This record gives sequence, C-alpha cells and structure tokens, in this order.
Amino acid sequence: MKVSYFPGCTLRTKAKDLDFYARKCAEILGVELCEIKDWQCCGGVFVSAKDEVASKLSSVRALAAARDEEQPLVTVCSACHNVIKQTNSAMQNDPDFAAKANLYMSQDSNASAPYNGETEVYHYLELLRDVVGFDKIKEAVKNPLTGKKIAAYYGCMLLRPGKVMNFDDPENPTIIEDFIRALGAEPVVYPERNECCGAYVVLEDADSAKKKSSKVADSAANHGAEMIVTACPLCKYNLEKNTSVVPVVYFTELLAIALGVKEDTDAE
Amino acid sequence: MLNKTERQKEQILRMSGVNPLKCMRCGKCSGTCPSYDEMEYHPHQFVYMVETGDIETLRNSDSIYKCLSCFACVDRCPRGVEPAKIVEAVRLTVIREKGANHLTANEIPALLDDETPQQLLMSAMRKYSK
Amino acid sequence: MQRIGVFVCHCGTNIAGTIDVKAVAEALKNEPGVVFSTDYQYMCSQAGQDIIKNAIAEHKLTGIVVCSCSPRMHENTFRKTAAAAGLNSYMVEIANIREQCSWVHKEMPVGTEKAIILGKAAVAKVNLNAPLTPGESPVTKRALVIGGGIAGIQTALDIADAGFPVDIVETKPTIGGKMAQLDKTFPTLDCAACILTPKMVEVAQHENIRIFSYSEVSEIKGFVGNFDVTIKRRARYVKEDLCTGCGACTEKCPQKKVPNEFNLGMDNRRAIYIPFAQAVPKVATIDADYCTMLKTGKCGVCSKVCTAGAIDYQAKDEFVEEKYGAIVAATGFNPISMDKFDEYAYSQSKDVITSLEFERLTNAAGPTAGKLLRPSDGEHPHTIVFVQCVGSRCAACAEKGKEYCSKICCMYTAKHAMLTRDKYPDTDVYVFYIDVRTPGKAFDEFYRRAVEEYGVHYIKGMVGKVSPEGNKLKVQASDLIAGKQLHIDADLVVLAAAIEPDKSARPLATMLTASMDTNDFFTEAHPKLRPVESPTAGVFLSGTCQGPKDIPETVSQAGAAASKVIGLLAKDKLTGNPCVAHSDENMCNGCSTCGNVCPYGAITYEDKEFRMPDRTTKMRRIAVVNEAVCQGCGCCTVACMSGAMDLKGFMNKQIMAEVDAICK
Amino acid sequence: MQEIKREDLIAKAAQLLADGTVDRVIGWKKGEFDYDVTPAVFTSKEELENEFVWNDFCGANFSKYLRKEAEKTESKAAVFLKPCDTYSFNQLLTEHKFDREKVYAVGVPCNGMLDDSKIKAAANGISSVSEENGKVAVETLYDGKITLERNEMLAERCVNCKSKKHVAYDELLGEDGEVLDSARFDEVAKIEAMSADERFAFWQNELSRCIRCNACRNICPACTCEKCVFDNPDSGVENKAIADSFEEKMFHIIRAFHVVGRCTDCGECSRVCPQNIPLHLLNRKFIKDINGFYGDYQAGAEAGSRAPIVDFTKEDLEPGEAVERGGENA
Amino acid sequence: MQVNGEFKPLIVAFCCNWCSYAGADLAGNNRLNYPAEVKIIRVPCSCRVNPMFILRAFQRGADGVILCGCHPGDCHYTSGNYYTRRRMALLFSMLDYLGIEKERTRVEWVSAAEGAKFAATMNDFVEKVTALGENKRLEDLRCKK
Repeated sequence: MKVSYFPGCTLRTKAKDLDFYARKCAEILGVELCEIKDWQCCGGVFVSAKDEVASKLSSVRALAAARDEEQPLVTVCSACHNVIKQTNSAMQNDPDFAAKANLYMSQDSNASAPYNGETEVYHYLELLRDVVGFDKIKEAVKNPLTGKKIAAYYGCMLLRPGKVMNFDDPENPTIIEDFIRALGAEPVVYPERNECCGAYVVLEDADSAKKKSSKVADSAANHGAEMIVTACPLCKYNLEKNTSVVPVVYFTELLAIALGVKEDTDAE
Repeated sequence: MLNKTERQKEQILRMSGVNPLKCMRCGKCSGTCPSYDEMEYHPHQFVYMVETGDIETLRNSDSIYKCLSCFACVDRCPRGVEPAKIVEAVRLTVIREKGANHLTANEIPALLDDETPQQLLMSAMRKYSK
Repeated sequence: MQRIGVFVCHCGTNIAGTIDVKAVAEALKNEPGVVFSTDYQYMCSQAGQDIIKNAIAEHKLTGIVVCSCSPRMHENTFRKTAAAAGLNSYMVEIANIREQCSWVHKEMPVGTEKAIILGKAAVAKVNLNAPLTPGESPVTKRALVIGGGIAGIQTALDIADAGFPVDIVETKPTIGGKMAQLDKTFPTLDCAACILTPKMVEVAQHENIRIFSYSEVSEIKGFVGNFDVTIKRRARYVKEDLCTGCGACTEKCPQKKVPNEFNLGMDNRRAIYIPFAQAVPKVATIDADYCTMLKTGKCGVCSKVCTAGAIDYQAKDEFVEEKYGAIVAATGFNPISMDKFDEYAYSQSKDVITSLEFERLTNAAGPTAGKLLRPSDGEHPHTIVFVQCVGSRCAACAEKGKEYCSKICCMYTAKHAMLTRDKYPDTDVYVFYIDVRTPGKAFDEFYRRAVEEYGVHYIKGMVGKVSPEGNKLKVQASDLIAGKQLHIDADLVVLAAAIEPDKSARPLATMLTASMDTNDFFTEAHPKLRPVESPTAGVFLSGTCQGPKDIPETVSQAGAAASKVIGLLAKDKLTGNPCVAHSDENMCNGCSTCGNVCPYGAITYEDKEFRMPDRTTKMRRIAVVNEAVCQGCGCCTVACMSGAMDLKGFMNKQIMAEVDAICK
Repeated sequence: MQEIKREDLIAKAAQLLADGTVDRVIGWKKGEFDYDVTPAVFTSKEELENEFVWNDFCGANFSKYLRKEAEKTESKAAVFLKPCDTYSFNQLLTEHKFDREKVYAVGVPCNGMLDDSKIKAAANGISSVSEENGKVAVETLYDGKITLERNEMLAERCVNCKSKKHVAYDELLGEDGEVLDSARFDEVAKIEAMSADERFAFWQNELSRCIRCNACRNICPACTCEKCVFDNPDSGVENKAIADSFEEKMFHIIRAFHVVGRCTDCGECSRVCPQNIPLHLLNRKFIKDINGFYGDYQAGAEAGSRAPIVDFTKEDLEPGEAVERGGENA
Repeated sequence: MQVNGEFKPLIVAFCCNWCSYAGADLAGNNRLNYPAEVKIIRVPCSCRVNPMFILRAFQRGADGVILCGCHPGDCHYTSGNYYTRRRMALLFSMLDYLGIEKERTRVEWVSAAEGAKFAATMNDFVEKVTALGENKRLEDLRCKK
C-alpha cells in the first residue's frame, strides 16, 4: 500500500530517529511512505482562530498533494498530525475558511484543484492499528519485548479535540497500550498519560512545564514503568529536560527494536 | 456604533466561534485546567469576562500566555463552549497589535539548549508573536 | 337550503379591539343561507350560549357559525350548546377570528376585512354540512400495563381496585423495577423495600391482576377500546405454576459466575436465580446465556434438586394474545452509560460508581450487606466525592449526555451524603454541584439538613478529572466560590448519572403509534392539560417514560393514568369521531389505492352486486370503511381518483366552498 | 413489417375457439381506411379469416377492453397483447379491474407501429397503404404510388419503445424481447431545460388546442373510474367543454396526476389525440420524476406492485427540493 | 388584488389540525404578526389536501397556496404527511414543468410549538409571492372581478 508521508520539521533535525525508524518499519510492514514533494513545516501548533488562514496553508498544500496522489496522508509527529487533521476538519466544515484558503492556494505557481477536505489523515499509529493491524505486527515481531513495562504517553495533541482527532477515547485511550502489547511488552496504564507535558509554554514559563512533565513522569514511574514511549518530539524534550525518573523513547524506535531493525542498546 | 469593548468582544467571538451564552457556569473547565495555578484568570472566567465585556483586564493579564492549548477544557465542557479557543482569541487580539509580540526572534537564542526541537520554536512563535 | 345563524364574539377586547365585530355581523347577514346574525361580549359564557340556544329555537336554525377564538379552544363548547338546543353538533362551524386574525393583525380595517372573509368561508362550509352521528364501538374492559416498576404497579393496583382486570407485562423475571433496587427514599428516608414490597405482594394477590413477567409486548393492533396485543412470554425454563420459590436450585447451581444485574454487576449470581428475596412472582428463572445444561446439554443439577419438578429445559417462548381496552406505558428509565465521561475514570476504577450502584452498596440486601465498602478492596472509604449532573444538562453540540435536567439527582445525592455522614461520621463527604435544585415538599429543608446538621461539604464547582493513583482517587476540581482548584484524595467517587428512558420505549412507541420527543420520552397529549395521556387515543403514560420524575410524582402520575383508564373502561361504548371517510359505492371502482395509504387498515374490499339500469345485476369490488377504525385523516380521499372516497365533515365540496369563499 | 404473420395469429385464435379455451377473441379489423384499424371481437374462424387484421397499424391497446369484456360472460375471452400492452394488462390486474381467470392472453411480438398522421403528412389523398420490401408503399389519388421509409413513419412511442418484453401472457407467439434502454425522457428533459417562460409558452400553445373530446381519457387503460371527476357535477371540477384556458391546464394536470404511478407509458393518449397534443410528455414527466425522486419504477412491470405515489420513505425529498431538482435535471 | 395601487397577494394556507393549525394559533397567542392576506383553511391532515383544491384556489384568484403539516415523523396519523410530501413533490414539479412559477406553491412543516416559524414562514411566503405579482398563469378569467 502506498501512502503520502509528511515528516515535519523536527523529524529532519532533532527527531531523526522518529522518522528513520518509521520508514524502516513501514518497509517491513508493506507500507510505502511516499514523502510529499516540497512539504513545508506545519507550524508546530494549530491556531484555532477562524481568521488565521495563511498559517494553515502549509497543511492544506500537503493535504492537496496527497489528494492529487489519491493517497491518505500519514504523519508520525503528534504535532504535525494535530495541525493537519484540524486543518482538514476546518476545510471540511468551515466553508468560509475553505474558500479563503483555496483563494490563497490558487496563487501558487503549481496550484492544483481547490481542496475541500477529501484526504484522509492518519497518524502512523492509526496506520498500524487500522490498516496494517496490530495482529500482523505481532506476527512480524522478531524480538518481543517480553517483560518490559512500558508506559504510553499520549499527551494532548494525539487525542484532542476528540471530535476532530477521532483517534481514540480521549479520556481512556488504548491504542498505544495495544501497540505495546503487540510488541510483546506490558503496558503501564497511569492516569497522567493524556495530560499535557507543558508544551510550548516551556519557553514562557519553564517552571510550569517542569511541573507538568514531572507529574507525568512521576505518575508513570509510580505505576512501575521502566520506559515511556511517545510520538511527539516536544513531549520527549519536555520529559527528558525536566525529569530523569524514566527513559523516554519514540514509539517508532520501540517498533524498530521489536521488528529487529534496530539493536536494542538497552538489552542485557 | 459599537464602542471599543463591544468591537473587541465581537471580534473575539467571531475569531473563536465561541458562544459564551451557552456556558452554564459549572466550572468544569477550571476543574480540568492543568495550568490553573499559573493563571490569574481561569478558563471559566475568560468565558464570563468576555461575555460581560471585561476584556481589557484579560488582555493585560499574563494568564493569556499560560494556556497550553491542551484542549482538555474543550473536550470536557458539557455545554460545548470551548474555553481554550476564547483564550487564544483574546491573546491574538493582543499580539496582533503593532509591537505587541510576546516573544521576539531576538529573545529566542537565550532560551535554547542543544536539544530544543524545531517544533518548539515554531509553536512558540505561532502562539506568542505575529 | 340551510337556515344559518352567525354569532360574532367580542372576546372582551381580544377580538373587538382589532375587529369591528358589528361590521362583521352585519356583513355576514347577507351571505347565502344566513337568516340571523348577531354579536356578543363573550359567546362562550353562559349568557352567550343562551343567545345561541334561543336563536336556534327562535329562527329554526339548521346551522350556526361562531366567529370567535380557535376551534381548538371552544369548538366543543359550541357543539354542546347546539346539541342542547336540539341542533346536530356537527352543524357548527367556527371562524377563527382571534388567534388567526385579531391577534396577528394590528389595523382595524385589515382585521375586519379578513374576519368577514373567514366568516364567509365558515358560512359557505356550513351550507354544505350534514348532520353527523358518531359511530360507536364496544370497549374491552381490560387494561394492559407495560412495565412493572412502581409506576406500573400503582397504575395496575388502582385500575384493579376499581374492578377492572389488568395485565402487567414486565421484561425482567420480577416486578419492582428501579425502586426495588433503592435503599432509602428522600426526603423522608423510608426504606424503599418496606414501602414497595407490600405493594408487590398486593399485585401478586390481587384477583384482578395478572403478571406476565419475563415477557414483552411483541405486537399491538387495533384502536382505543379494542386493542389486540400479542405478548411474548420468554422461556424461563421453570414452570411458574409449579415453582415454589424455595431457592434450592439457586443454591446448588454450579454456574456461580454470572454478573448479578440486580446488584449492577457488583457481585455474582447463579445461572438459575431469583433476583431478590421479595421477587414477585417468586419463581426461579434460568439464564440461557449461562446455563451449562442449556448450552451443552450436560448438568441438570437444578432439575435434580427441584422437588416440585418445575424445571423444564425444553421450554419455548410462548405467545399470548389478549384484547385490551386501554394500554398504559410505564417503561421507566435507566442511568445513561458513562462511556463518554471517562474523565471520571468510571471504566478505569471500580471505586468510581454511579449513584444507583451506591444504592446497592448501602442496601442491606446488596453485595456488601449494607456496609459501605469500596468495591475494589472492601475497605471502608473515608473520603467520598459526589459529582452531580454527570451527563445531565449537556448542550447538544457537546455530543454527549442529555440536554435535560434529570431532576432526581440533587435530592438522592443529598440523601446519599446525609446517610453516609449519619452512619459513618468519620467520613468526609464532598458534593460538587452546579446548582442544587430542590423544588418539592420538604426538599430544600432536606438538602439544608445535609449541609447544616450532617456537615456535608457542598462545593459549587465541577470535577474536571479523576485519576486513580494507588488506592486513592485523585480528584481535581474547581471551587468557584473560593476561586481555587481543588485536589482531593478520595476513596470513593459517586457519579450522579443522568437518566434516560428505557430502550424498550422506542419500539413500543412505534407499535402504539404514540409519539416521542427527541429524547425518547413519550409525548403527552397536552403538556399541561393532558399530561398522562398520549396523543394516541387509549394509550396512557405512567412514570418516567414520560419524563424524569421522583417516586411521589411517579405514583401520583400512575394514579392519574389509572383514573383515565378507569374512566375509559367504565364506558360500555365509545363514541367515535364522526368525521370519518366514507366511500360512495356507486362511484368506487375497487382499485385498492385507498387501502394502500390508510395508516389504520380501516379500509377493506368486498364484492357487491349492483342492479344495472337494464335490470341485470353486476358484481363489483368496492371499498368499505370501518368507521370505528378510521381516524379521519383523509389520506384515502386524495388517493381516490374518482372522488368516491370522501371525508365527512371535511368533504371535497366543503373545502372547495371554503376556498371559493376566501378567493372571492 | 411485423415478424409474426397474420396467419399465425388467426390460426392461434381459431384453435383457441375450436378447443373451447375461449368463446371470443379480441383482435383488430379493418376500418374505413387501411391505416384505420379498429378493435373487434371475433367468435368464429370465418369471421377471423374475413376480417382479422394484423399489420403496422394495430397499435390499439386492448387491455382496457378486458374490464368490460371479462364481465360479460362466465367464459373466457382471448386477447392479443403486444409487449407494451402487457404492462397495462398487469396494471389493470393490480387494480383488480378484471378477472384474470376470464382472460386468455396471447403475447405477440411487435416491431413498432406506424403513425398514420406521419403518413398523411407525407402523402395526400391516400387510397391504400401496404408493405413492400420493408418500406411503406402508399397509393395516392393524386401522386400515384409513394414509397416511404418505415423508420420515419414509426409512432413516437415506438421510436422510444421501452420494452419488447412481455410481462404477462398465457401463451407467447414468436420470440420474446428485452426491456430496452429508451430515450423516452429526452423530450421531457428538453422541456425542463427551457426557461419557465418558454415552458409556459410551449404548454400554453399545446394545450390551447385541446377540444375536450375526452379521447385521451377514454382510451387510457388507467382511466377506469365508474364516474370520472370531470363528468361528476359534485366533484367541483366537472366540466365538459373548455371555457377558459385555466380549464385546459386543470384538465390535463388532473388527468396526468390521476394516473401518476399507474401510467405504463403506453402512449395511447397521444395516439388518439385528434389535436396531436403530446400528452405523453405530461405522463412521462411524472414517470421521470418518480424515477429520479424515489428510484426507478415501471408501472405494470409486475402485477400487485405498490406505486410510489401510495408509498413513502422517511427520507423522501421535500417538495421544495423536488422543484429545484426538477430544474437541475434539465 | 390591487389595493390602492399596491399589489396584495391572496394566499390560501391549508393547515393540518394537529400541528400547523395549532402552530398558527400559537403565533396568535404570542401576537406574532403576519400579513392578513394569509387565510387559513383547517384540514385534519395535510394529506387531506387534494391537488384539485390547490388548482381551485388558483382558479378562483389565489396568488399563492401553502400547505402546512406536522413534521415528517410527527404526523398525528403517523404517515399522512409522508404521502403529502410525495404528492406535492410530484405536483409542484409538474406545475414547474408547465411553466407555473414555483414560488407560488410551498409545503412547510410547522409543529404546534412553532408559532414563530409559522409567522416567519407566512411573512416569507407573502413576500415571495408579492414579488411575483399577480397569478396570471393559472388564472381563470371568468373568476376575475
């Protein structure tokens, strides 16, 4: 299966691992990630104001590109996913916004047909769950992570707003836990897993971010987690910067270890 | 003619798409908010104060920079009010004013470390400056 | 030619303020057929009615037109007036010059002109009216009550006491409903079982009441006074007439791991069970989903221990057909699912429970024998947080919960908080509320006692999130009065879940052709004046199937529904609506189109011999309307190409005469 | 030219009479002119051989005759039905208009019938019409023999034939055909595409020719009322002559509306109209709308089917949408 | 009809007894104004309205005809308005086909609780019909004053 792929800014720089292993694992699982040509940064965060148009255009371009290829659009980074899915929803449900965005887009040198929200947007995890299937992943696992107690950290961006993301139950998600189980490890369920890490406020109020990150990491540790997995570079940064109780890894790395693509440096 | 407060209110409501009259003042947003203690004015107050036109107070408060946009209040509100969107709209009315950027490019290098992801810079710029 | 009298009402200034009533009376004098025309202050008053009666006698009127308020208001009044003066009731027409004229137009000339036209239309119609006599249909003197909770029980008892036979159909193995699961009742704190179970016994022993438990209504046909109902009696694999309710089988059954729905799954029962000690009928039931014998054919322990020989593994669903004159819906409520409110961690912690579960936890017959213990570890909770309005008062756009107030939660939460503090003074009890709504006799006093005498902490604010950490539930909430965010380490969290109509109500409403609102509560015939009747004749509403209610309200509505049923069953015959369809057999060609559109199946076809002009005879298929079944919608009249089918009281030519008068 | 021969029909009819299956046969016989074929009842082989006609002018749909014919005696009558006639046959059965037991239906394949008005337009002073090598040969008083292309002389309803398949019969002569994809709604769509003013002008012009002869109603297999509303003084719409242009419109709207969901599109109304008003375009508008609004429905395709006008779904479109859609269809 | 040089349309409104007629009453109770050109005829159900009545109204001088019934699904007779919906969809489409202005006919669902909707509907309908002017295409000259 071929899908359009939007890596995002951080995956090219600080979060290369998140990207690298996503591609490697996709190959093994029979999914071809076709990187969108000339993609532009999503902006890192969705600005909810209805009159913010220009800041959402990079997402619309990516969506339109995927539409032109008749492929769903896949992202790995939680933030890109959140921005692109919310933008897509606005294109579908806010005709005023869609009209303005299409007007901007029509000025592009290689403008394609007006975009009206036709593309389906998947997070890589959704791809694993809904397209590949966790059962199939379980079969593909070469190095099961047996005995490992791993805490899933969703943060806020994968789940909310729930009606738009439509990713999982925002109050009691299970997708990453199921993913962890498929890799042979034991998921640790803890109540802070869907709370915000402090996000971009770290530049504004480092203490606030520290407080939030600590709460998350402590909660995971208290529930016996040996490791936290996340899909978001910013979550990883905040958790690692502010806490040291539990190591934090990207979910794609974990997948790569289980599939035998990556050496488990922690093993033994 | 609308006076300044009324204009501001109307703009905030239009940008955010929020109808504060739907609020039943249950306070679940503030019961939910992870940044409650960092804020001078809390999510339910944002909704109420915009409704009553007490907007300047909000614009002058640091509270507008404390919201994480984590959308927990949006998801849990039983009335579909979406307080986070109103916080964002109030903040935008401030930073869209000339010279009112809350974070400028010059301030950034001092805030960085080796691990800072690009995403953080992008989103902080998006949230705090125009 | 008719002799028509016209009576123009002033309705004080309601009509006369905008319409020149004298001019209307004067203008209508010249209409064809009109022999008398007058006006009066209040036509509906005794004096006004006397004017009409006198005029009928004096001018030998054959028809009257009253220009007044809406016919929905006083058509009946004036029909009775006419009848009292010896004129057929259906020779009366109303011109609505109040709601549809004087109240919606401001200028006197405009209003007056329109009133005259409306009057002319009514005169034109009366000119073509014919006296009508309502048909009669017999009344089956038996009532059906669907639902065996307190609402159904009370309705059934009241009807039965009046001397009419009643059947109760209950889906569960026992009657008793939600009230049987409650511990105490507010605001008097009577024990629910103490006041309910005697009534259940009374039902069981009443000579006029039959209970079809473990049964459901599968088909309803017919109409008021003459319903034909099919009741499906689900196989319970125990012969009701033989079972003595000794309970030996329920003790010996080896299948012990069946979630006990009576205790909301907080403990287990056997595959053969009697829901609770005071069940009525006190008969065991085999749960086919769990019974090893029924599933695999191996076991048979219950049959061996049953000395009465009541076990019957071969039992099949049975269908009972019965006729009823009236049907009462009493299908009750359930708490809504907490799936969309998992920020309260209901699915994540056993110690987050609903209020109904709390009732079972404090009930002496419950899973903990009445001791308030945490479901997770059986420990005594010291800090309890109650959350009100969970799923009630939600906006539609939030796409979760219900828009309405569930009405009973404020009071039962006060009750729970008070009883907890009373029994366990070492507990801290918090109640998070948006508003405390206590309209009701001794209700607010009750709530204040919880605060003032029992020291329950009422906090205006809402819980945002409940996080299970260790053996605690971390409750994060707002305190809007103090302007603080609170963090409470609770041992037990109790959610006041919104209530919703039972799922069986919607298919039942379809069978009854009774209407429902968007929340699936039954609609009443009139929200104020006919609150216990459904708009469908012969169908009545009892209890929470009509809207959220507490027990005293339910019981009073149940009694009111019963009195309506008794009023209906007391009649030997029902006079129908004479404005029914009628087919002119000389014009009907038997094409069957009318029967296709009749919502009531009131039209049948038969072959009839017609005498031809040449003295031969000819058989022809024609439509025949059952006047007792026809409700008078008139759908068939339009389906009929030839115009053979017409509607009495709203005949083609009458309506066309109105059109002509209006367009003249 | 018809594939099935006159002789075959006569032989079949004679056999049915001879073996007592029926005691009369409804068929066609010659009228005043060759193109003026009229329905007739035959009771003997001799009558059949002398008068029975089967040619390109046997357009008449006999279904409606069955209502009266089946009532006459206890014995059976045979009837010849072309494919399009069988739809009317079924529709009449759906409406209980005759006793199926009293009819023996013989299906006959049809190659399309000719429109005498088209021939008359092409030839003056016709003395005879015959077939010659698949063409139409017309002897005229003034111009001698004229040869016309058969396809060009076909009746409109045959040009747009909806089905060569018999949907009801006791016995079929020859081969059965298929339901066809016809272009019968093209003309309706063309009118829909006009502006409202053009449509009004078009119909004003067409309907103003109506002389209220009632031929369309009387021939219509769906018009089987004991008493037509237009003949009934109590109906409120009775009228027997056109006194105002309103009445032209009302008569034709009501006539078409009364056969909504029942009209099989047999085209008899237009065939018999002496003023050549395209009445089938009113019926077809309803059929086209029904197909578009409620899904394809062919009246008479199946006896006992429920017409969309006496049926509903909860999701039906609103009348306001119907009017908009009607325009968009254009 | 011309009143003082101004065109006042004549509107016939057929209202079902259970919902729309009550809705019209409620508009009255709440004193919600609408033009006096609207004259209501009470029928038990919208499905009682025969296309002949509508044509009759136009013949006799109406400029617009509106049918009001219970919302689909809420018919007092359970299904009457569903038939109305089909009949009128087909009839209105036919009128449109004949070139009769489609704004002259309308079906609206008005519940007993929708007094405001009734008044708003009538205001809107009268406005639309007024804009069209007199009914010429379905007039009967004999009925002209």
